[in-house]
Amino acid sequence: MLTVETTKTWLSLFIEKLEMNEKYLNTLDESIGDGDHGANMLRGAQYLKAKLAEDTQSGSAELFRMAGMSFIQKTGGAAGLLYGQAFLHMSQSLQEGDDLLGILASGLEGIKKVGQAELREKTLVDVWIPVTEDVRNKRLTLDRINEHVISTKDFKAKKGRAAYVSEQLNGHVDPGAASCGYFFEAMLEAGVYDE
Amino acid sequence: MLTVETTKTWLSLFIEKLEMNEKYLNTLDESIGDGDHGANMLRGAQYLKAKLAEDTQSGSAELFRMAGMSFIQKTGGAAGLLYGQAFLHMSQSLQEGDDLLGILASGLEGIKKVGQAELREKTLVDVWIPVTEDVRNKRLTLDRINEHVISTKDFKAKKGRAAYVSEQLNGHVDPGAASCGYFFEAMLEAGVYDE
Amino acid sequence: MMSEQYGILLVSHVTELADGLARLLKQVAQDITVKAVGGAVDGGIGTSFDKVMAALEEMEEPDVLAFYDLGSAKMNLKLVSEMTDKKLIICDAAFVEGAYLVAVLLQADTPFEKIREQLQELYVK
Amino acid sequence: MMSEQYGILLVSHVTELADGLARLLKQVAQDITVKAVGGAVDGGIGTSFDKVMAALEEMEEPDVLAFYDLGSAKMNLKLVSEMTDKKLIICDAAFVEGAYLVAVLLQADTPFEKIREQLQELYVK
Ligand SMILES: Nc1ncnc2c1ncn2[C@@H]1O[C@H](COP(=O)(O)OP(=O)(O)O)[C@@H](O)[C@H]1O
Ligand SMILES: Nc1ncnc2c1ncn2[C@@H]1O[C@H](COP(=O)(O)OP(=O)(O)O)[C@@H](O)[C@H]1O
Ligand SMILES: [Mg+2]
Ligand SMILES: [Mg+2]
Ligand SMILES: [Mg+2]
Ligand SMILES: [Mg+2]
Repeated sequence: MLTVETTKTWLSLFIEKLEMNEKYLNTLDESIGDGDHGANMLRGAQYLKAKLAEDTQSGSAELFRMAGMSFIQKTGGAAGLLYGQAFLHMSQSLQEGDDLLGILASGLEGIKKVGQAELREKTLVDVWIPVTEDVRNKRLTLDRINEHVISTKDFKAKKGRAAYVSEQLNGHVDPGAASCGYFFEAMLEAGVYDE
Repeated sequence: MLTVETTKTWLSLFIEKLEMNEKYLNTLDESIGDGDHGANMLRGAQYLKAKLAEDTQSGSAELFRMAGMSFIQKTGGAAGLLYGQAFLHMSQSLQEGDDLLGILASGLEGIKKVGQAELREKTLVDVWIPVTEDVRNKRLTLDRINEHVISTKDFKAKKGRAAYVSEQLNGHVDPGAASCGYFFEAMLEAGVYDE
Repeated sequence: MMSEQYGILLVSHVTELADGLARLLKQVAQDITVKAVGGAVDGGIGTSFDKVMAALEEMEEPDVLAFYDLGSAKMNLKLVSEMTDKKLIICDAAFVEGAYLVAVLLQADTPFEKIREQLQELYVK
Repeated sequence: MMSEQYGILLVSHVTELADGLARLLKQVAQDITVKAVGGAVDGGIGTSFDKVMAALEEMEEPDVLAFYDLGSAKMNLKLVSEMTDKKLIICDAAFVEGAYLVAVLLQADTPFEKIREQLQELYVK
């Protein structure tokens, strides 16, 4: 269930995974981009962590607004802006009383508005969209999240740096897709999602 | 007649005219460009002047080579490169024993190769081409040179900065055309050209 | 006067690139506001939402034509455009060539529609 | 190795612009030689034949792809190309976007023909 508690856990687990996998995300970004995705995400994550530590009274919507501004202001790079925008839209959606599915759909809208990526263009959208579908169909599992992340290996990049050498990129997981996998693993582990 | 003496006089008179008209050329360039044509040309001219002062034994071809390198290396800006390239080609042509008409035609070739301007594009080519024609038809006068310079008022620029606002530039003489006028006035006055 | 309505904002991943381009533009557009912003928060290669937002807010002109080098600079501009009262016109034109064209044309008091038309030919993104 | 055959030369009217662009390129093309040259002899806005010639001659690669900001920078390149033994490929592509594309592709060992093909889409001059 989505409560203040589980929202906080969701964001904290996401932060933890980003901390643990900074190097790995950098490495993924090295093959297809400029090698900074892990470092970028860590910056946003640590700023948010400090904010969460101080916070005692925010509701879920406020927590996501906080996350949104943290990632927008501190991450640097494309993905940080997209996550930030997603979080802001999710915050808005929470305020309007939407359920998890509604919130994820709003987040996706934010991402698409700023990044204009479509499915199969080797971005975090390739995880966000099918995960949202799995939530709709009540069949989301850790395994399925992982499959969605791995599916990006076969796609050709059309956005960002990777687009330039897209033909040479088959076989590599997209770094943004990988970090997005962590976000949804954190969501599952936090108990936000319940069939 | 084209001799070492008249060549030196030609170049010296050109230098003198550039010195005397620096401000005017800048002003012309202010209306259609970045206002530096006079200053640019002066730099090349003064460098060449010093070289000529030292020189006692160069032939005509060598003098034009010297002029070419001076304008290419010291002028800065589009026109200096074009004059420089023209002078280098004229030097080559002199070495091959061409007459004045041949030399001017070679210079034009050099200008076109580097600048790719056609007639009526509001550049120094609009003076160089008709002057060459006048030499061919043995009817070059100071008045005709002046007419060619003034004719650029009505053309729309297609090259360089001026091209961006070409419609707004009718009524202005092209600065490169004006300096080119000085070059051919100097040629007449030096006695290089004789009907 | 055009120059009081329109300003130019340059967003690059590298500070010197934005600054250098601004210098080039100012030479041919003395009366136009050209604001350059570049680099990540720490000055490294990247972009910063805060820097872009601050640069835009410092401009006095209500309408701002924005140029950028790479995609994530554009994303910053899009985010900023949602949060500002100004009219931000994000131009997908060649960074240097597009901004230069607009600078020259604004300086020459060219009507906006004509600028838009000419700029179209430099769209490469 | 591509990187030993091809280098990138950037010519701008402003030193910082060329240098800043080189910095952007090096981040995604660590193994490619990127040489930046900009400004007039006195460091002001402009171009210098001598500087361009010297920069080119300092490069070890026999083939050099050259990008420029404005027309008179191109003229310098044309003059230089007549006086050098190197193969100078002057690219009429968008300055920043074109050079960035080529840097990324060279770094990824893309065949020259493919690079030329992709670059064609960024021709704006
Ligand atoms: N337009 C876009 N839409 C969606 N996702 C994008 C877009 N551009 C980039 N991304 C995502 O961002 C990731 C790269 O982020 P990051 O390395 O942090 O930023 P940068 O590319 O600016 O260095 C990519 O792996 C991809 O998933
Ligand atoms: N491509 C070209 N072909 C012929 N002449 C040109 C060309 N581009 C510019 N010019 C000439 O150069 C003159 C401007 O020279 P100058 O002001 O010294 O250089 P810049 O334009 O680089 O500041 C123009 O008035 C025009 O006559
Ligand atoms: Mg990256
Ligand atoms: Mg980056
Ligand atoms: Mg000028
Ligand atoms: Mg100039």
